[in-house]
Amino acid sequence: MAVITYREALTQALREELTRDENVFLMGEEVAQYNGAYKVSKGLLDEFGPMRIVDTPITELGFAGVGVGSAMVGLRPIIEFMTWNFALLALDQVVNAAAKMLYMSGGQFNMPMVFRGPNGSALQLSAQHSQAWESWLAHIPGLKVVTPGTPADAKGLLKSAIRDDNPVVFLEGEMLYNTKGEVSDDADLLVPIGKADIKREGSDCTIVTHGKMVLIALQVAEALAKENIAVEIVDLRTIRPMDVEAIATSVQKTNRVVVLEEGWEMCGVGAQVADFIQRECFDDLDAPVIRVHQADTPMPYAKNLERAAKPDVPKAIAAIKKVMYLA
Amino acid sequence: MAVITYREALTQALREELTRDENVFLMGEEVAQYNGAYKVSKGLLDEFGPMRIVDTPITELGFAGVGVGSAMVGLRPIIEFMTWNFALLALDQVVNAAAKMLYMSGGQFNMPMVFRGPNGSALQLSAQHSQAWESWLAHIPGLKVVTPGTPADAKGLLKSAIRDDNPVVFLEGEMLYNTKGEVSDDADLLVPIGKADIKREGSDCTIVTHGKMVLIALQVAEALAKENIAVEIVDLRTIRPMDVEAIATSVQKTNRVVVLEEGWEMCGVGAQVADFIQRECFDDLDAPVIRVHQADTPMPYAKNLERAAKPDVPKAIAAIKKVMYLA
Amino acid sequence: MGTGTGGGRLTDTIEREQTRKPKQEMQTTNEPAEATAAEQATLRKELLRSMLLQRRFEERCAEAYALGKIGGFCHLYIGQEAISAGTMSVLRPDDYVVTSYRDHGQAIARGVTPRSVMSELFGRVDGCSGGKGGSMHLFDKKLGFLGGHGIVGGHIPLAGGVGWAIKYRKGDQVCVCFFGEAAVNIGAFHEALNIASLWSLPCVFVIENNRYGMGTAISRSTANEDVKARAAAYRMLGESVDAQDVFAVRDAMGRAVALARKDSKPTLIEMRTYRFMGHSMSDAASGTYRSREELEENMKRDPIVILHDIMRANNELSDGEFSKLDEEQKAICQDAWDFADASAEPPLENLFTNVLVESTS
Amino acid sequence: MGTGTGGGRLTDTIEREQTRKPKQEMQTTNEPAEATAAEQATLRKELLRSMLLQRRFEERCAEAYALGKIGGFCHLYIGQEAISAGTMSVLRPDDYVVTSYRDHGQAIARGVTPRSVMSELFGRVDGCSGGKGGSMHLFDKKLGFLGGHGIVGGHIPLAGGVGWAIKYRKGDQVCVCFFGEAAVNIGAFHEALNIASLWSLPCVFVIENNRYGMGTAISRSTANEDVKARAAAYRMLGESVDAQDVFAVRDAMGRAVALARKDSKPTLIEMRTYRFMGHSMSDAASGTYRSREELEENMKRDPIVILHDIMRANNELSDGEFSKLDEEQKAICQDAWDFADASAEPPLENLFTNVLVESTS
Ligand SMILES: Cc1ncc(C[n+]2csc(CCOP(=O)(O)OP(=O)(O)O)c2C)c(N)n1
Ligand SMILES: Cc1ncc(C[n+]2csc(CCOP(=O)(O)OP(=O)(O)O)c2C)c(N)n1
Ligand SMILES: [Mg+2]
Ligand SMILES: [Mg+2]
Repeated sequence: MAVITYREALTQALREELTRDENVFLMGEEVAQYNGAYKVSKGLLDEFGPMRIVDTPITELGFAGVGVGSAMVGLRPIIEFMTWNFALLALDQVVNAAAKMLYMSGGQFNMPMVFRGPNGSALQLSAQHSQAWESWLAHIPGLKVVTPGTPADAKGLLKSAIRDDNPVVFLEGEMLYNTKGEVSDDADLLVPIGKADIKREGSDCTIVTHGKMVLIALQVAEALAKENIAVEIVDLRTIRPMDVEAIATSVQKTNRVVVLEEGWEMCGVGAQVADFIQRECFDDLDAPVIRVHQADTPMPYAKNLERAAKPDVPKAIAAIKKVMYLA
Repeated sequence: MAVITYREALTQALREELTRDENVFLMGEEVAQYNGAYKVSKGLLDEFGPMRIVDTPITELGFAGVGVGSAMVGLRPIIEFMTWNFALLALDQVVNAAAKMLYMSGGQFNMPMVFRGPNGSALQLSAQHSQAWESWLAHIPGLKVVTPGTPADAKGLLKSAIRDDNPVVFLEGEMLYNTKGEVSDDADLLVPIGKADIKREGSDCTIVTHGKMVLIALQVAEALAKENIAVEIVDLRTIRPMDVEAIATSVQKTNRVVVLEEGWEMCGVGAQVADFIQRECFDDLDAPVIRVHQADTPMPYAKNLERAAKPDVPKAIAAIKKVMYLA
Repeated sequence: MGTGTGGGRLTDTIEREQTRKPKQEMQTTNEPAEATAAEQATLRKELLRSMLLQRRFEERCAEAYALGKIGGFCHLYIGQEAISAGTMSVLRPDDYVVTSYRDHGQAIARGVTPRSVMSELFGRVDGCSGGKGGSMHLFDKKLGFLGGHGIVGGHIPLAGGVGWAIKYRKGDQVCVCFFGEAAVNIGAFHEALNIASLWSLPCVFVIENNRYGMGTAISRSTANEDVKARAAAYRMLGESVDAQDVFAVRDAMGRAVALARKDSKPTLIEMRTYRFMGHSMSDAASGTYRSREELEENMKRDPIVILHDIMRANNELSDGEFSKLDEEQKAICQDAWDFADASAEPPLENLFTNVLVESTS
Repeated sequence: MGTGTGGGRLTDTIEREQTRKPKQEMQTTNEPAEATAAEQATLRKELLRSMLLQRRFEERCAEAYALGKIGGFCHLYIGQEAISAGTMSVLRPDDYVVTSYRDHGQAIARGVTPRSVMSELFGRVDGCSGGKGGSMHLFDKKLGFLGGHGIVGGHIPLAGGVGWAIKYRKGDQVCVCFFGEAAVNIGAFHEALNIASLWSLPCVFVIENNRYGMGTAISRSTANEDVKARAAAYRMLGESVDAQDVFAVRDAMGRAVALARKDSKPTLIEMRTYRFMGHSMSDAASGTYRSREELEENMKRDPIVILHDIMRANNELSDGEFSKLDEEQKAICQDAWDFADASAEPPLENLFTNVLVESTS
């Protein structure tokens, strides 16, 4: 066990899986010579050469489709989107090709591939560079959607994603790359896709969250512990398939839920969580599920407006107090 | 009042608004010489000429962007997607340009435009031609999302959409074009965007639905009336902004809800409806909200599989009985 | 040369060219020089058989569609068969083919069995895509037939990916990608061709220029109809071919495939053809966006008739032999129909299979 | 001619060309023939002023970014100012301009006030986009400045739409669209150019070829670096310009704008330039993907220095006058900074404004 950054954890996962299986390659803008826009692929070009670490033109649709084609004949591409904001241009390949190919072909062509990159907002990047896509992608059967919030999950889930014979959407966080945590250096340690993780136990209220909001949830729990409120944190880790059982188990214990997510409200991940909860735990709830999410606006540039738009610790604390009828 | 088809209702709306405002034009694949792939623009080229009714190359991203650019300088484009399946290629223009322009520009450039075309599945068109996009689009602030289920709503809402100074996503139904209903020929009759409509009153259970599922809901209500179950149908008509008040009012009356939609479950419109209901009507519910939606698979081609995949009258009836604890 | 809307004129030009250059003299560059006349005759017969099978098969498709046995969208290839027949004749079994929704012809020419194609069209469990794909999504993995794709241009990058994989593994296969002329305007085409040329991928990009994208003549959709200028934009070789002549197809494809196989260089080839039917089953063959006259004029250049005429002129196929060949193909199609008809609907539990696989590497 | 990665060589070539063709002889086709020497001198001074203002402004941006007054992505234009200055000098007030995220230079050259641009960069309420857009999303409706867009290539179709609107209204304005050379590979470019040519729209598409898209040299992203071949693919006029020479820019843009205005014909122009700074504030100017040597070599061809030298040779600007002009621009930038610094943060309720408008037509 070593304490490393989320970025290093991803790099380790890439390096280990590139070493393990020569069908694996990484393709995207600036991944090779530039070492990655966010340096996730640092050093890999030198180590694996230009057929395994491949710089592309700025053509998200094109190189995503190249990934799909290569996966049809057995390679295992990892397609890096510089950010998921640009992946919007490539979603036809993700949704209509990668996600549907196995089905349309009656089971002949599976898609052993990963689409990855930072998702959601960073700091002051304004409207076109700050979108969280997990609810869109989770909508689509044929995909798996993974959102690690910690370095250990980042490594273990990326390794699982690369080994998965299905198309996996892997959503990282620009704001997470520098965060640190303990990560095993066991090259065989995987984190299973489809399993939530209880990041903290508690009996008073559950926070269901994922991705970069996990850190916020931990701070919330820490702060509320001082007020003797014991918050349990369910980190979904995988959005599709969603670990409904883990959610239900926690809700049955705490009877109160706040869903915390980075994206927008309408048809967001939190809506689906709330729907599952009201169906599966109808009699367990002492209060309606409350959601904390981005303000229902495009992301503004100005620092103060951006801060006001994003979900944060105070907003989550307020929600917990509301769901506990303390406010 | 005349009984006309949904298609004719749309054509009337287009004709009336093209006549009313010379800044309005219709652009898309096959809309002019071919009279529209589904004949919605029949006769309009002859009437308004090639600058108002414009055939485009097969370049969804390109012509959607042309629409956005023209709206920035004051025209009022109606962009027809032959089907919304192909609009996936253009979503960067819808989401990053049309929806965010007003905000990014600090209020300078509004987008008086409509993106329209058939959405969701028709018959045996299989995976790539059968997707219902409303939950994706509803996720995006800066858009309005409209889904008429009847000829009268089709006409009244399309006219409102064209007159609206915001970007409106208008989702039609290929299977609805031939359906008939009474439609006013009053050129000033608008249906307001953002208002749900009670398509049938009832006290035992509410169906919240929209778009082509409205017809299914009406059949369900008719069938269940024979069993003395009085179903109330809330036709959302607009998905964004959603008429939460109308939903809540109905739920407070019936205390039981089935949400019926064409699309997939995860993060679907129904998830959002269920979330609103559990929040707004927590103490009014006698049973969890149940959802009826497409099977969680890409759309299969085979007739029997396709039938099994789609929401239909028997599935909706079963859901109502379940929510009423009759099954 | 632009094809414009003046279909008649183009046809004339090509016919004149043909008169000048009789088919029996055509020697494709990739035939071994010592190919005997007998071998050439055998090849011609095989090409004729392939085209006839496609034609007869699709005639039955039209019939089955009218009877409601085939549903959804169904795009016939009738008139364009020389492209698939000529192309497949220069490919190896381990090469790859990827195409659009207008895919029956290529599938059958590539060797996907008429039984499994017809079963697919009927939505039956024995279909080449298990009944899940339908007309637009024919797949056959063992033949390297990678679909059958429904989004215009969406599959062009896939061909680049297959080319990339070939290069990655230092293989010498080739990936051939078919699409309509209207697809050249879409972004995916542009992005894929740039990548294929930049990375020197072993791909052949085949524009099946039947002069209409649905109801839109190429001149109304495409600023520059000259394919060579498009290829040049990517520093790629470009070529135009009279694709009603199966040997012209074979010749050009032979060269392009060889270039891809030996030098890993992509080519863009415009196959000038014409579709004899409507865009899909719901579109009239003529009367709206093209005249009956234009259609009839172009139907005179039926690729099957053209080849048949040559063989007749060569005295290498008697009328009796032709009839026999034709009847054999019809019988194969009848068998396919009967087989498909008898094939079961997919069991309902199949709705939920093939969404994901269970395995990991 | 491809620019390749051999920056040094290109620079040499251009410099030789310049030696052969002294600037004072350059007469742009759109100058009235009778333009006097004095008028020419005035014009030169105005172009110099514009470039200097952009330069000084962005130097302050770099400073403000280091101080944390500007956040997010910030892409400087330093080195490319001749393109904006030359272009804006041939536009009318009622023309339109649309550009990418690297938009400070164009905004200022178009006349967006340094105060409102700096306030925008500082995220203040007096910013030209109300503080909501930031560096990448500068807008000014009254100047026809249509942004400031962040998705590579995403704004190119918008220019087509503006061109369409002009034609629709039978206007004689022009829409100029700027983008980087790396954007030519993306689908949006291709779709937009085809449409613009097909429909004869009054647009000028300006490739600012600074030879790198982020860290990728054009030769590593683009199969054919020759812009003329690209234009030909759309049957459009194409041209390459030494864009460190503001008069070469002005000349080419003058002709393209005239063609658009009079004949409603689009042009694709490659402006060969170089960016003197890193891609954005987080990218080193040299040392990773380009050498210090290459950078320095290219910085010798500073568009401001080039014009200044000519004016000095012409004896039309004394050193004192130059200093005065420069100081004036610096003062404007200081004023912009002070203004921005004093401008208030947007009130919090603004978070929820401008999502939708209330009005209908
Ligand atoms: C992106 C996209 N837009 C629109 C369509 C609808 N569509 C299907 S085929 C077609 C015409 C394509 O013409 P062409 O590429 O020439 O091929 P052809 O049908 O003539 O073989 C259109 C518009 C589609 N499938 N995909
Ligand atoms: C579609 C898309 N992909 C990736 C990016 C990230 N990105 C921003 S600028 C840029 C380089 C663009 O280079 P070029 O077009 O040459 O313009 P320059 O920055 O040199 O002015 C990239 C990759 C983006 N903004 N949009
Ligand atoms: Mg065609
Ligand atoms: Mg550049």
